[in-house]
Amino acid sequence: LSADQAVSYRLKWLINMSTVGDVYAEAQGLFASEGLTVALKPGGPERDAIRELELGHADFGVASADQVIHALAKGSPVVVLAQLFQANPLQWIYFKDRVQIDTPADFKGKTVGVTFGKNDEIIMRTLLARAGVPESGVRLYSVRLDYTPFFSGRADLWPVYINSQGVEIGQRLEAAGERIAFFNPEAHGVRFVANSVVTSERLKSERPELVERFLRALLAGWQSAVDPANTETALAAVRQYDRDTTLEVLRAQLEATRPLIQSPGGPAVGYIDIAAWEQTEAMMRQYGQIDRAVDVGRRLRKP
Amino acid sequence: MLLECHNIQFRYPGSETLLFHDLHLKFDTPGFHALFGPSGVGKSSLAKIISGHLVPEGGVVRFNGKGRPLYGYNLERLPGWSSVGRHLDRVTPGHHRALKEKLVSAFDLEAIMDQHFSQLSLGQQNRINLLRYLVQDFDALIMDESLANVDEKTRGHILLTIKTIFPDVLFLYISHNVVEVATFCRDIQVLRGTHKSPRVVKVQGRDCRSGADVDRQLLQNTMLEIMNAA
Amino acid sequence: MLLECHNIQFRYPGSETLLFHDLHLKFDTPGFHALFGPSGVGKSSLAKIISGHLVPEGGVVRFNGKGRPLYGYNLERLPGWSSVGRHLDRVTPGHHRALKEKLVSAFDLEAIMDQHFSQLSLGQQNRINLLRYLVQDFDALIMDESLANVDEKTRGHILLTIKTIFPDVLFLYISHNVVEVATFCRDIQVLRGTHKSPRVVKVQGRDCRSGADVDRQLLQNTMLEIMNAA
Amino acid sequence: MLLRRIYQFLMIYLLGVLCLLVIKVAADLSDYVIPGIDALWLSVRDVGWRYVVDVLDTLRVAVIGQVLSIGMALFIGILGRQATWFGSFIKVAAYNVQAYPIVAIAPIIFILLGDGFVSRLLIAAMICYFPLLLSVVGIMSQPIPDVEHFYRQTGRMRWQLEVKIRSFENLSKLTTVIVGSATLAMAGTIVAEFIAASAGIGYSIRIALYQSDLAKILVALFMIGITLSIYQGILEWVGSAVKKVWAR
Amino acid sequence: MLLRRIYQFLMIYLLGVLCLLVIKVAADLSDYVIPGIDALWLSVRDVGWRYVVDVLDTLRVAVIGQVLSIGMALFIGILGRQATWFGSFIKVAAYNVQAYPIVAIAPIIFILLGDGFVSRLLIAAMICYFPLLLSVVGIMSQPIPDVEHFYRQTGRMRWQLEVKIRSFENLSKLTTVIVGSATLAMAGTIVAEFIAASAGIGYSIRIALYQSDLAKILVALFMIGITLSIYQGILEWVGSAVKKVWAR
Ligand SMILES: Nc1ncnc2c1ncn2[C@@H]1O[C@H](COP(=O)(O)OP(=O)(O)OP(=O)(O)O)[C@@H](O)[C@H]1O
Ligand SMILES: Nc1ncnc2c1ncn2[C@@H]1O[C@H](COP(=O)(O)OP(=O)(O)OP(=O)(O)O)[C@@H](O)[C@H]1O
Ligand SMILES: [Mg+2]
Ligand SMILES: [Mg+2]
Repeated sequence: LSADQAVSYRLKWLINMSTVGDVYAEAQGLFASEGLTVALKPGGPERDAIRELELGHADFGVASADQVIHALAKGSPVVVLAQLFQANPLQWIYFKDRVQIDTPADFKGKTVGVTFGKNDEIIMRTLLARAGVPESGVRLYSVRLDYTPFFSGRADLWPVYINSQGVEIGQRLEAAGERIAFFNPEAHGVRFVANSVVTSERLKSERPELVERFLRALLAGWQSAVDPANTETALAAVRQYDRDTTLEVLRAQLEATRPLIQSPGGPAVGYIDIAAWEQTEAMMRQYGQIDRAVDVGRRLRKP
Repeated sequence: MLLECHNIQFRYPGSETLLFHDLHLKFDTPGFHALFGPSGVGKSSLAKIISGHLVPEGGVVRFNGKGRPLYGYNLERLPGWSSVGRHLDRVTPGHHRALKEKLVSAFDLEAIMDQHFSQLSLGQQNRINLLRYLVQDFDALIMDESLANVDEKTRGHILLTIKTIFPDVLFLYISHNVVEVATFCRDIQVLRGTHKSPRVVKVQGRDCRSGADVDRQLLQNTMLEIMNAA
Repeated sequence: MLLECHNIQFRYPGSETLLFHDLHLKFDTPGFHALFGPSGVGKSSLAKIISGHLVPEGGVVRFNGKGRPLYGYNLERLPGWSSVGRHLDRVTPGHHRALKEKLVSAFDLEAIMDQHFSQLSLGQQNRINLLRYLVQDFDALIMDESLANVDEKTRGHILLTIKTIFPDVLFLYISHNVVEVATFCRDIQVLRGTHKSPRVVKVQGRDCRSGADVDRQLLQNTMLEIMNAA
Repeated sequence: MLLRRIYQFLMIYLLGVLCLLVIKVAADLSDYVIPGIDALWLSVRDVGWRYVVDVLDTLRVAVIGQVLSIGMALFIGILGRQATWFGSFIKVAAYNVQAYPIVAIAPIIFILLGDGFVSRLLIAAMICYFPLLLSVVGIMSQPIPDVEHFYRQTGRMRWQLEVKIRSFENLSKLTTVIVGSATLAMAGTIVAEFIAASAGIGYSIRIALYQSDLAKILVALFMIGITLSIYQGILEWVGSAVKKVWAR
Repeated sequence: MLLRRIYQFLMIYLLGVLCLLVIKVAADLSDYVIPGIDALWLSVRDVGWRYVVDVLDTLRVAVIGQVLSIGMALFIGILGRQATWFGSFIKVAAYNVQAYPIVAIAPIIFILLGDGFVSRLLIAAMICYFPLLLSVVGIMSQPIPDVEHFYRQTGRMRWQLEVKIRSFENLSKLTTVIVGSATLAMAGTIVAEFIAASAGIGYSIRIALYQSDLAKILVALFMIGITLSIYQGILEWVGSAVKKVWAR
């Protein structure tokens, strides 16, 4: 085998429990055993893996489905290699003592936090449309970085990532004696794909073996990371970067992450759910996020 | 004794040598007196000490009047946002309205009352600046080259007017014009170079009250006395 | 003809009346000349027109020398970041080094060369400011009250020095000291009030080259002539 | 003057876009990374008019914010101009507030003031006031002895007069800073909208950012720039008018 | 001076926290809206030391950023000081860049410059330079005729001399502004860290916000404030030393 191949991998967000498989693969030398040296680059609010792929700043990246579809609509040569989250971690948190939400119809008359322009807006609008709640039936509240409107009751529901913020804030609220619950859109048939691994079309066609090696190592990492047997190793790997979260919270976060990656009896880690992608595209199309069909199915890696 | 500098020690910060060393000086009566001496000898510095703008290392200034002597100098400026006439009105106490009018005309300033300070000639600036001090309630005023840029005729007229109107006030007039100082001032304290002793010599001026009463010969003598002292 | 003001029309922006109306004036020879007149009559304004700092509405200024006449005035300041000595060195062209030394000593400024400008007395500031003009290459210099705050003795000495060193340069001396102007200047252009006609009267000065050659009687006459003109 | 400002802005903007286009063509990038002319044009047609309305909305808040922050700067600058304990206290307070990234104190502001118009205005003003404050403190703490001497001696010096004298002597500096601070009022309002609002161009930019739509952002930048040029041109004109009235 | 700055900061900080606590008690808010004393103390123990390291890291970048932005401000201020076409062009450009919310141009900066140290530094400097620029333009465009007259007449006026004269005459204003701009350098760096999600206290604040942990934010604000007070104290001291050397 020749010397290690260097590749760079741009994550979508800062390293936390949502990147457990990525750091696991790195920490356990899975990349190395495929002959790869991977530069793991944390993402951030102003980072965009797809742009970096095109500019040649990164070889692989993580992007959400809406980013991928936006990029495709603008002609970006991006391809999807694997779908990391089988279930979208985005859910809405609420105080059980203040509101009672069982079905989307219960949103009627409520104030719901959404990030305008982001996928939670689309998901919420789809939910409402399907439940027959008119636009005027709910008040959409523009979400910002802090939770004050939710805490102070100005908004009844607030979007959170169930496996990271959801755990953390949930714990804090429970410690304060509040009873909380989460509303999960997927339970009501709205499936909007979340994080996926992407690369450029060129790399995929020119260096297929490199792509295969990378993907093999990465998925192996994720597979092991969510295996309860490796809990301590996985926690250690994340903790190395995420020093702001206590071990106890991390443990709970890992617990919450597992089912999003692989459900018992569900498909293999990294499985690309074509139907979900197509639904995602359809939703985005419907709400004017893209102005033409991109036929996203063609950009997904064939198993 | 009206004003006395007693044992004044002074040096500028950072300077090694004393500018004044045990300086004694006094003015016993009100009237129009002078502080005279070559450039750089310390007239302005002494004036600032008397008026309290500089604090001596040692010694005291005693003044038998209310507050401190006022100190006016020729580089002062009036604010620019309204005409000099309006500024003058602002700073004239009610009971000095008539005085102000009188002085404006004596100083030949009627024509420029509507102008702003920056639009005045140097001599006009000098005069308006001096004038606003004269309409205050004051017991002593130091005029540091306050009329340096005014022509001689106007200046003479101004000095005579001041002497007539304010017979009971102490003026310390700083000027480089020997003739003028000799003619109009009563006590002339001549400051001399740091190395000379005594540091101050007092010369009796002619203290003229009108243009008429100048005795040429006596004036000549006084001027000589001043020149010799300096 | 060396310097001529021809038909000058001038008014300050915003002012209604003309300050100069068809003003004629000329200096035929180099030497030490004067611009004289009561305060506010327009001496500084005319100087600024001659030196090109103010532009007249009509008329021309003709100057038979290189560039424009330099214009120095008594309120100028030297920058504060180094001593006046170093500033002087900076602005003295190499070939005028010796001249500079000579002038510093004639102006009695050796002692303050290490001080900063703001630490000087007024008269010292006047002198250093004038001095830096004199070490330039110039054909004409207007001295607008440049020595107003210097004592008479030093001033007389300075004027004589200048006259000796620069016999071929045109000086326009603006001062309120009649004796001095009458004594040292050659052509004295007396500017008179706006309403008077003619606006300018020329008086022949004594143009003394040393303290010795003053004829008391002639001087007296010249002074009278000037006073009558003004 | 105003016209010059506008065409100079157009030049700069075109230059910037051109530069991006050159990179796009040189590196053969898709519309997603750098939008092409046609994508830009589409965005203009799409959102151009809406953005105009948004920018005007933002401008309205910015103008109020600027007035507020001029007030704040003068107030604090005047209080803080002296080298006294209290002066330094005020300055330390004012400087510290500024050092905190607005996003970090935004939650506190929202807790304290609710999240209505007031909070947004305050955020805008807080971003805008600081440069003004610095200049005001600088100007207000430097005495003008030749003018002030008389008033001090005759016991006539009040703080109002002192402020008036120092403002007048530094009038051109003050106008420069006030005109320039319009920029910051605008930027401040946009940031406030970005953090918290659901209206204004800042809000529109946030949505465009979430959608990774650089074309819309470029359109927004254009609208902001042109509006600001006009606003500053007007301020400058007002400034010189004030100067004329006050100085004559 | 330095000590005074520090205890004045402490007073202000305590006042702020006290104010929050009063609201907490008065409105009976729970710990997740406004943390109590104990929660604060826990956070201090938890992250206190790490935040100190973070703040120092930020300070390091801020110092470089400030130097850079002083340079930028002087450069642009000097170019833009004249009322010429070019001067106004430079000013329009500089002002416009400022008007754009940094978050909107951050993506463009990252595209053009990559996401290294340079981008972050540039963002920090861009936030910091503007107030400096305003003051510099104001100061540089106001002539000092009594000093400049001689040099103009004798043909000795170079732009360097002009700049030197005007800086010197406005030295105290300039130091005020430079000392004050340290605040902005710090704020700028924090914002850069915030949006570029790199290291430093800005990054920590972002995470705390993400976790909705006000206690940590309060700790971070404390660290920022105290560091800044010290830094500004030092700058002020340097400033007065420079003044002494230059003026004597
Ligand atoms: N701020 C200062 N620092 C140091 N030395 C100073 C300062 N001000 C004045 N001096 C020096 O003190 C001496 C006296 O100055 P002062 O201004 O009192 O003189 P003066 O008699 O008023 O002279 P003039 O007639 O020229 O105004 C001078 O030699 C001057 O150089
Ligand atoms: N900037 C200006 N705007 C309007 N009027 C002015 C301006 N400058 C000077 N003047 C007026 O022009 C006239 C002449 O002024 P100038 O300064 O030339 O007089 P001067 O002869 O030099 O007087 P002095 O001996 O007092 O210096 C004065 O009446 C003055 O009020
Ligand atoms: Mg003096
Ligand atoms: Mg004059």
